[in-house]
Amino acid sequence: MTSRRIRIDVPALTRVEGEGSLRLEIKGNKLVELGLSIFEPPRYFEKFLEGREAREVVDIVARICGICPVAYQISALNALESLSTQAVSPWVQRMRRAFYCGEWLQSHALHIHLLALPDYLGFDNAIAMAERHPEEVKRGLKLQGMGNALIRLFGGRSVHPVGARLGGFHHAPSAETVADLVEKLKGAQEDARNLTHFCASLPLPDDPQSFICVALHHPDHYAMESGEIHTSTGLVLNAAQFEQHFHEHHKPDSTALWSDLDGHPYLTGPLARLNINHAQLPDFLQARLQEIGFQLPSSNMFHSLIARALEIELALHEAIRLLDEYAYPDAPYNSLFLEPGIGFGMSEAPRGLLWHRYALDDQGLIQAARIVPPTSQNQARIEEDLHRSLSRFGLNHDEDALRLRAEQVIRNYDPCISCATHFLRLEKHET
Amino acid sequence: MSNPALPTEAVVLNRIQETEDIFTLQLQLTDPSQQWRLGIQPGQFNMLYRYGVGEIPISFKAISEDDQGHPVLEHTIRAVGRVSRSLAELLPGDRIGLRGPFGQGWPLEQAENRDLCVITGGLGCAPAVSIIEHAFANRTSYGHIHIIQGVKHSADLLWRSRYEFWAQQPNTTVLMAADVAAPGWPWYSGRVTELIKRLPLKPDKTLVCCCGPEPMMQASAEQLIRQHVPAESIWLSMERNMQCATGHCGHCQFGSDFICHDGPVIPYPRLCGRLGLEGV
Amino acid sequence: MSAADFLPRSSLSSLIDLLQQQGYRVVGPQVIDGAILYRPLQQADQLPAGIEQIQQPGQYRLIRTQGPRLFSWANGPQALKPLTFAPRETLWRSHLQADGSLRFEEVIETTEPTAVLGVRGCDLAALSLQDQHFSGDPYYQQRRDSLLLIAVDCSHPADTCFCASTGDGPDARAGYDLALVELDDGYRIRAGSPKGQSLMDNLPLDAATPEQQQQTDEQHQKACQQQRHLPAFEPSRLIHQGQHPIWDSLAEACLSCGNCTSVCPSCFCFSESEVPELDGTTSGHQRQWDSCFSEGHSYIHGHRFRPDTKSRYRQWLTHKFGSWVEQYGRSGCTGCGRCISWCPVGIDPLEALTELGREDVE
Amino acid sequence: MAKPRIAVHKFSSCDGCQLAFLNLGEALLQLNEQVEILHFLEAGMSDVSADVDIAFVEGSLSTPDELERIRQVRANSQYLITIGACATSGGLQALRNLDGHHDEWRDAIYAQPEFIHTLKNVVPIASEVKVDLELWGCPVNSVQILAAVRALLFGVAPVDDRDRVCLECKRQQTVCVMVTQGTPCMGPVTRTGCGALCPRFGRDCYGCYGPSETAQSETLARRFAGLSLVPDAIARRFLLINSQAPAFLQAGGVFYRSGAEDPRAGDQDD
Ligand SMILES: Cc1cc2nc3c(=O)[nH]c(=O)nc-3n(C[C@H](O)[C@H](O)[C@H](O)COP(=O)(O)OP(=O)(O)OC[C@H]3O[C@@H](n4cnc5c(N)ncnc54)[C@H](O)[C@@H]3O)c2cc1C
Ligand code: SF4
Ligand code: SF4
Ligand code: SF4
Repeated sequence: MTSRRIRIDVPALTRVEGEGSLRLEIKGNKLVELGLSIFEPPRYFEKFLEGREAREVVDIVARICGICPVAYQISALNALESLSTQAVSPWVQRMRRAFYCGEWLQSHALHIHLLALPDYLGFDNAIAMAERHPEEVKRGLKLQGMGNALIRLFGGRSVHPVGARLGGFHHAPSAETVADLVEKLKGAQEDARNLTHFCASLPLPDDPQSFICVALHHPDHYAMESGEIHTSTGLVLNAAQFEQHFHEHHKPDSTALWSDLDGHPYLTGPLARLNINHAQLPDFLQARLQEIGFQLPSSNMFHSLIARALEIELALHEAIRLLDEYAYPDAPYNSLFLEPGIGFGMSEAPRGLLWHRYALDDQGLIQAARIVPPTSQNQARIEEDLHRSLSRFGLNHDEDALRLRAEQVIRNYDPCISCATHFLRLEKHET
Repeated sequence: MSNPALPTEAVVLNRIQETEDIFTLQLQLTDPSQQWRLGIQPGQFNMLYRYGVGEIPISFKAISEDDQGHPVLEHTIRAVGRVSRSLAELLPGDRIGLRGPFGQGWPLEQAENRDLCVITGGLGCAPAVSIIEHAFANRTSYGHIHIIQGVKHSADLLWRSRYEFWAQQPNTTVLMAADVAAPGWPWYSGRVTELIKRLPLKPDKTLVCCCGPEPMMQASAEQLIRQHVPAESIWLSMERNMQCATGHCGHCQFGSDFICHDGPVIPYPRLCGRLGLEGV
Repeated sequence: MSAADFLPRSSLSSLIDLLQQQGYRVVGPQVIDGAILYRPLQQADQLPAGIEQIQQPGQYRLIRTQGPRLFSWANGPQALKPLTFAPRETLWRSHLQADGSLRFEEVIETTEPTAVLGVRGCDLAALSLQDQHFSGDPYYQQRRDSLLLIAVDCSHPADTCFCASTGDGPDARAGYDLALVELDDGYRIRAGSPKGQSLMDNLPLDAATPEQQQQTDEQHQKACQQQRHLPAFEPSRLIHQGQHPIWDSLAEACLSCGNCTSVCPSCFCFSESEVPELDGTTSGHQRQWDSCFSEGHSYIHGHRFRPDTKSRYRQWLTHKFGSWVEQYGRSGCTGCGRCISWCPVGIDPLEALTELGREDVE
Repeated sequence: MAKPRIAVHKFSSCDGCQLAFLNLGEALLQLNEQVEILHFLEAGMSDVSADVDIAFVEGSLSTPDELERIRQVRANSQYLITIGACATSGGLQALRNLDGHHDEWRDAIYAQPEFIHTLKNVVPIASEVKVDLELWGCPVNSVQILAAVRALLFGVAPVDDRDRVCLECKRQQTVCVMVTQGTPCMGPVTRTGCGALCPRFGRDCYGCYGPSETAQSETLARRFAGLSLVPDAIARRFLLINSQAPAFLQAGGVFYRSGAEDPRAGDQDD
């Protein structure tokens, strides 16, 4: 009997992209070993934040990830602003949510079109796909462009935006600029609806499994830029309690830190959010769920694709709602005084929960920082998922099929952009 | 009113490789109604535009005629940077943009019936070549022709064959100087000013055209004046960054002169107080 | 003679309405981002009511007062320059045709008739300097021709102003269509062109009272008392004073940032660049504001005539106050003081000129 | 004419610069008509060792493996363009070079530091291989990338615009934040390219495009002191995203951790 040893390389599987590999050892028809190893060059953000002023943090943490800088900025602001007795204005709260909608839009649209769809439609990449499916690809690029425009409205540019600051924004857009953008966003709503239908019509694998979902929940609306942690196991935690239940550990062979919830892998991200907060979807999306026959909560990880499409619709809707009633503010920020102490903050990055903690000294300098990004939280879950999904899929498949399925499984977590595309290289060893 | 910023199309008729990095373009305007642009004098220049790359000032070298008697413009260019290198890639039939002519050329009327002394320095001094070519083309209008070319290093001398050709013409003196000369350099080693000293100049009957690095032009002018050449008879061709060539962009200012329309050829008395001032 | 020349403040909107009726886009001073900027104006209440200002070397602050006046400030970071000399524009496009030929397309965007309200004397003087410089430039000319200029004599010069000593202010002297003097309760108006006269004829004007006439004179006298004055120096010598130690201390202090040239209403330098489009068959030729403080300004292949801050500062000062006289018959400075206020490190060129002038005396 | 072949490579970075391609929208499809993209993981093209005409390189070098890989990239490409602060000056992560605390930091974060193979110092691409063009910015934007591609399509070197942010700030008709608010702005020493984004948003430039030509960093540092910045705060301005660019490193280094005993020592200037 031959036992095959398959090595799968996964370049880039971390919060900031990187390199990794997936090691599969198959003996006969059994998966004897599966290891996901990450070699992300460590960049030590938490360390060089030490000694920096609180006001610098937003500009620094944005650079942890080029794909979700807004999430890093807002989680950091939530953490630091918790050290002030004053609150940010309602205008700031609303506009931050609108800003955040931009990131969900661009990140989800990019993921679906440039990364995920080529798999399902049988292409190597979106550019090749564009020749056969020009309308779908252009629709995706347009939605992504809407997200970028929304981030630019508040931040000047969509990657490492410069507009966010402690207490609000540096600058408020003029009412005319906002009105122009709102018109465009409205024009994209139909595209977003078509996208949801399109995603729902794809032949996604049906592979139910059980997993713990973790997401922020906000009493007033579908949680995005703020909220408390709710888990499908019934826990309710505020940001300060995070570390009591979530633990990170360093896996040998890897430069990434892996998290668990009281010892268990868990899921964070769009599907987890939808599973926990679907009751808060606005009516038109409840109706959409009916139209496409989508049952929530869902235990099919492949539904993440549909979850992203639904969240695109939600983000568009929210942004339009918030900006339709836009009024130019008296001041785009208020100067907050931060007390020394430890501040905790979090938000729902496109890929899931993003938690920050800062210790601030009496000079207003950062003494210590800790950041737990969504990708490291999902890693244990990805490994668990791969384990069972590949076994379910059938280990007797040939390497290409195994690789494609493994890629699809990993891609559901949208761990990072470059890893999410054609990244698994198989090396086959017969022993 | 025509827009002086707008180029006219020209076609490359021929391209002559003069040295490794110097080439001559023979150009013709494609729109015959634009032929007025060809009333161009030696010392004036055109802005040559390469599609998608940019525009640069290039002195006019010579005008000739094709078989049908249509005028043909010649420009000799040294490939040094972005635009000039990309012009170097042109082939016959290629189209470029051309604006001009701009500026004040050499004072040809004043030169008539006088000796001509052309002093050039540095690498490939095209603006002065035009006047030499012009003088040979109208040989009877001028007296003796003195040509002095100075280079930093003897290896820098380009167009040697051309100088040798001129040297063989009657009533013509060609002198060469290299600051640093390699073995086998047949000419003078030292400064251009030393060569000027050797020239049997007829101060009142000579017009001097000078083109080269400013310190060299300044030293030459001072030497000529010591040899009793009147300052008004010494003309220098100046060079500054040029963007528009119409006296608006401000880059070519040399003190109060806009080199693009007050120059590039300027009489020495106008310049002498400013030449050599650092940063002007 | 006491002709009807007084427009009560409450009727200022009739001037704006009149302009709009006549098809003008009205541009006027407004408070934006902490400064006075000329922006499209729909109605009189957008004007900077009660705004005064403090200007010091490297500092510009607006102060809100309860006063009724709309023009009780000296000036903002820009004069009329951006309205006539665009900070960036495409001059022409070239199109590569299928047969390899090139087609050049002139790009001159037509400007709608524009009435500018609140123009200062120093800026009108600078505009006429730019008119001289840009003569023959169709891009400039086209925008220039579209302008109708409504000046307001300056009643509140800043500490950085010295237009009285250059002879260009504080009142508007020439080049306007209409000029206003702002008083506590309204405006005295005079026409400077037939167009201005016909506007004036259509305004609900009263005769000015003796008190209003007196206020006009007193206000003018006061505005002429300025903190700063153009010192005595010899323009033609400046360029020869390259060895003066002042240049070293200026080079120490100067950022070479070019803000002084960018805010100066008479500075005219620009650079050109080629912007090919991605389709491979079209390329735009642009120009944009440049400055003698930039590296590219004095670059020729393999050499920079002004490689350092010292020589660049010298170029700016000796050109503006020296060579300009030879070029255009007067100095390039109209005393607006912008280069003093908007220098991020607060260099005052008048101090340098004073030093250089001292050398003349010795 | 064969389409130029391009590759986009990633080293230690946040991926933000590559988004300058992926955020092009439909221009991305247009670009694809002009060039052939052989390697670009994020866009789904994977051919790491392809021979290309133009290689775009994002990220700095922070591991021994990366040193190896960049040499390979260089060997396989005609024209190598670094995109962004990381590739061009080391980027934000090069802040770790300042203190030389790398080993301590590693041990503090990782339970099994022996598995972490990183270089003591983070270095820009040019420190290891020849770079033909540097595109500065954190991140670079699509305009810069397209300008470079277009120039190369015309067979000429892209224009390297080293002007400072102030010039563009004024072209954009932006009100100076230093003069009107006393905000310490890095614009006067920072290279343009962003369109004076920060001042347009009413805030100080923080230098993400790196030093401009003739950056008068020391003069600006003195000005910052005049605006009541303590020495360490001045150092923090210069030592941020492009801390390893010499003009910033030098000015920032003078003040770095110098105010520890007397934090207000820099105030006396004004
Ligand atoms: C009046 C005049 C006449 C000239 N005649 C000739 C000639 O006949 N033959 C010849 O080979 N050269 C001539 N030159 C020099 C020629 O213009 C430069 O070599 C050319 O501009 C270099 O451009 P580039 O893009 O190749 O070089 P780069 O070094 O890439 O220059 C970049 C840009 O800077 C500007 N620039 C650089 N050098 C000069 C310069 N010397 N003068 C003006 N602008 C410059 C141009 O806008 C140029 O595109 C002349 C210059 C002037 C001012
Ligand atoms: S030099 Fe200064 S004061 Fe004079 S006009 Fe220019 S900006 Fe105004
Ligand atoms: S805001 Fe900054 S970039 Fe703009 S002019 Fe002022 S100092 Fe320069
Ligand atoms: S203004 Fe400065 S910090 Fe802001 S985007 Fe531009 S270069 Fe970066």
